[in-house]
Amino acid sequence: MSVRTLEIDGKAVTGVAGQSIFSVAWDNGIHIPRLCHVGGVSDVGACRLCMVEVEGQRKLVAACMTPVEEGMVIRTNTEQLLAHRRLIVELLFAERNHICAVCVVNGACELQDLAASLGIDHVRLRYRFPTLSVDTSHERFGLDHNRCVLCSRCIRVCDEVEGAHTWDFSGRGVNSLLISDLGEAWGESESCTSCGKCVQVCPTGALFAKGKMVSEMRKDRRFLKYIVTAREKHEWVR
Amino acid sequence: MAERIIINPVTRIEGHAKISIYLDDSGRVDSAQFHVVEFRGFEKFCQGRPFHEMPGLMSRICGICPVSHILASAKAGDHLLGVQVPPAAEKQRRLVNYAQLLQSHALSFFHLSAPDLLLGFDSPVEKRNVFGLAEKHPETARRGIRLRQFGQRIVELLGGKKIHPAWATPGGVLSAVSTDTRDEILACVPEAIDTLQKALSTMKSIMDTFHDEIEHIGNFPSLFLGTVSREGELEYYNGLIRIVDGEGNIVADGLDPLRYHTFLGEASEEWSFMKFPYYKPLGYPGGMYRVGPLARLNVARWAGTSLADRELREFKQRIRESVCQSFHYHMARLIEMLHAVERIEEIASDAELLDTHVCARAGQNRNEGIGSCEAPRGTLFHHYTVDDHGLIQKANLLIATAQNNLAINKAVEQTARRFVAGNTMTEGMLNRVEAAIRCYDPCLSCSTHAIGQMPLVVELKSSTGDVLSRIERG
Amino acid sequence: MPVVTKPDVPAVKDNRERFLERAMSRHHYSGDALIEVLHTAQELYGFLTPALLKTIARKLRLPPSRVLGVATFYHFFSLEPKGEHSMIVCTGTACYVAGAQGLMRVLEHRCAKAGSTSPDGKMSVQAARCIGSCGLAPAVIYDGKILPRLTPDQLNAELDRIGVK
Amino acid sequence: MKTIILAIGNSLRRDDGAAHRVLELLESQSGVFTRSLLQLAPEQSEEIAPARIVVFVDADIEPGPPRIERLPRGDPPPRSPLAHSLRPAEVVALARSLFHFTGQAYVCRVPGADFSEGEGLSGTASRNAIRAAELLRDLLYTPESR
Repeated sequence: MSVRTLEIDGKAVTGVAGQSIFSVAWDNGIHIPRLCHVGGVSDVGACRLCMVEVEGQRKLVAACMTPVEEGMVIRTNTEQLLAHRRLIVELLFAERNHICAVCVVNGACELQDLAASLGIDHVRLRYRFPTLSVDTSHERFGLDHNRCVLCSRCIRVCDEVEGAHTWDFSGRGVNSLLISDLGEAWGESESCTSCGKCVQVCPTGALFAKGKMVSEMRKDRRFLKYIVTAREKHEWVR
Repeated sequence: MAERIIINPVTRIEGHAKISIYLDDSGRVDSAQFHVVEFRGFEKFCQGRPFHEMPGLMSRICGICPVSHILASAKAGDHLLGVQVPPAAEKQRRLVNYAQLLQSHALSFFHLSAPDLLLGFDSPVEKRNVFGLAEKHPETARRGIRLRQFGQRIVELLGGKKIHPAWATPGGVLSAVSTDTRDEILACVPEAIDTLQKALSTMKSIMDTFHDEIEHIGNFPSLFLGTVSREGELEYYNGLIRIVDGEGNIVADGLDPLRYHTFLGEASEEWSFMKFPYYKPLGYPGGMYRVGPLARLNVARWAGTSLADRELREFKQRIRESVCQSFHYHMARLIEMLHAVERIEEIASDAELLDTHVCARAGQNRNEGIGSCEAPRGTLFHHYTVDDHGLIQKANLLIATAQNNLAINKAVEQTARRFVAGNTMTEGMLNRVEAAIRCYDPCLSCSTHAIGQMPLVVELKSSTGDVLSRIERG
Repeated sequence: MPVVTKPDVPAVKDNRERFLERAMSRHHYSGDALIEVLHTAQELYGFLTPALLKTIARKLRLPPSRVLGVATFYHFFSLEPKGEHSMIVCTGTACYVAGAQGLMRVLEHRCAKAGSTSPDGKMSVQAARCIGSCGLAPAVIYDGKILPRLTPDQLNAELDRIGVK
Repeated sequence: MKTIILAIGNSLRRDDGAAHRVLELLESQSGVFTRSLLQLAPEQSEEIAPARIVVFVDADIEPGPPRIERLPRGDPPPRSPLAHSLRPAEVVALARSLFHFTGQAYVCRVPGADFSEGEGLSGTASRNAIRAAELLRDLLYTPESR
């Protein structure tokens, strides 16, 4: 494994070839915001929150999708990046109906935390207020499209870890919608194994355990790493 | 109809309300209306939501009595699941319900009504308020605050939050009670009982000075509706509905709250956004009924706790049979608070309260769920219809203030008749119209609380709409 | 194993299943050939039914949700029966400036909204982003044929001629 | 002696919750205690009693710049309450007569524009919240209070 030496936010750090900027930064205590990345499954660069500046490059790059290179000089926290991130989060809030006060994960939501850490107290854009449904046909879980940010974590964990590939997106752009199998209700999905991994990795309250009330649900953010480490290294570490 | 007096008091606080008093050509009161603009969005925007979210959602209806909405909502949820909640959960729910009754009544009695009662209706308005009270009766004012804090503390200890606690859920509650919590509650009981006994004896000693108010503020026959236990005792959480008439005769008994729509109708009037519930067999508006503290004491035979029973017996002897005077809502609140503290002690002393099995788990087993309980202001019903996947299709809420709506109108009209003389409006008249409303401690669902609330505006208008005189106060 | 529901009942033997099977086999039933197979299916049946998608998913050994995802991602694929005729309005910049919105309004009024088919099944309406014939703006493609420099009146006349009520 | 800041308002009525935003904008400082409330109730009189300075931060429906006003001593303007919340002057009067409060009381008004149902502040209220926080800093975080 060849080592790469680079600089992130003025700090000299090292990573191994093929490792993403995002991962090297986190290893070194520099936490780049993200919604679509989740440790244990592949990255897709969907949320664009981890965009960083690389010296000598005109374009911003997604830290989760860009491997580190020798001598890179990276900035993760400039005014420009913060402004971009704020806009992205505001767009997410404006796109669907995120009402924290009545949400099952209120107080433990990655989107909410992100907004708070970026100092977002209002949304400058007009809300779209789409009419979206709630699917509670599954015996144990529910899906509230109003709270979905289309990060695709559920799709990837279902495909790569559980192997069921129950989830996918239908449509495109603003009409994208999470679907199970051929678009039937989740409870009627033949492929779903009811393992609940998608529910645990969902950053918001879009996927939730049924029977939970407002602010009651807390997701286990470490379980995926546990399963993946166990599977890959045969080490069962919490 | 020649002239019209408009009292426009609460516009931004707890909804919007306005009072119109219509004078006839000779300047006498013809009729009065208490208009309410109630925020009814809740019944609409919970559509399509999973019913498990309802207690948390419904607690947002009100910052004064969130617990009642949570309980009625959680009970409607229990009904949808078809489960019996574990004993410890039921005890917790009862405990918090009593605590809320205590804090709500304490505010109403000690801070809103006590100035009228202890300082006199005709004492100057500058002094007839909570500060005048603090000056003349500092100990009563302090005790009132502490009593309210006791209730608030229990809600906070069990519910996690004072204002919008979310701890009851369909099937039970979220967490068990610790011994520390129990001990803290029990330690506060003696002072609370002492406070209430002192307030009761003060109230009894000054009762006779309010002869005029008792006779003329909201004194009219009506039905009274409330929950009682199978033994006919005061009951706030789980019982049967009893209805008595103005003379104390039982009109209907053993009614199942789950079948409320078979005996309660809901009328509407174009001049108010609030519903006008009525007792169906007597029609509208003849089926006017009252709910709340006085109604509960009227329908119950006994309190079921020793101190409150003694007071209740004396109260019933004092006014015999059934009590129609709205003024007695104040006394009823004190007796209810005493009863609540006794029950709180009883429940907190029960080892079963600490049991850790607090939630029954089940899937949805019905498509229609109804929950009811006694809120501080009266009987509350939540009625949900859900689809096969538990999503709310229809929600109907029947709240206490709405059920008192007809009676509040009647009380305002009667009070105005007695205290409005000619085309002039006196402070005394205004005070008493407000006092008539205050008996019911109406809660018109929550609104904003910002600086800049509309002042109390009273307008006297001629038949041509000209404002003849106008009173305004903050 | 004929699980495919037939959109219409042909008088002669239906060979479409066989054609679709042949297309998949030509690609060795590889999942990578999904788009090509969907194309074939769309051409054979006119639109993609859930049963058709399910068969394709099983034969290509793909998760059904991905097949539906792909089928709904591309505007080319339709999950509803197509009309007898189709009109594709170009809404690219040149056509937009030249009055494509007016043409779209006519079609919306008389036939259907973009992306759907008129209730009588006569006409499917679609919008396209630039068809590369900016010199002919505003343009509509009627059953694969370009109608250049169209005015709303001309479009109305064309619809009358086709027999749209 | 300490300083207490009470933020009042209903954050589900948009700008009515502006005061809570002001609290978030204030850095924590030793000797300064903050609390968020839906409305004022009598028990707040006991809470504020030990403070040297108490500030009530509340949204204001009157437009204009945010401002801080000293509450005059003496009785609050009279009213005959039907609603269930107290005004700052009333809480202070209670605290003085019941719990020996001798400190100074201020009201910080944060004008808002949108008091409809829903969450999040309007641009006006957001800007006013920032300005109000600055005013509070000037008032409370003066060298002698550090």
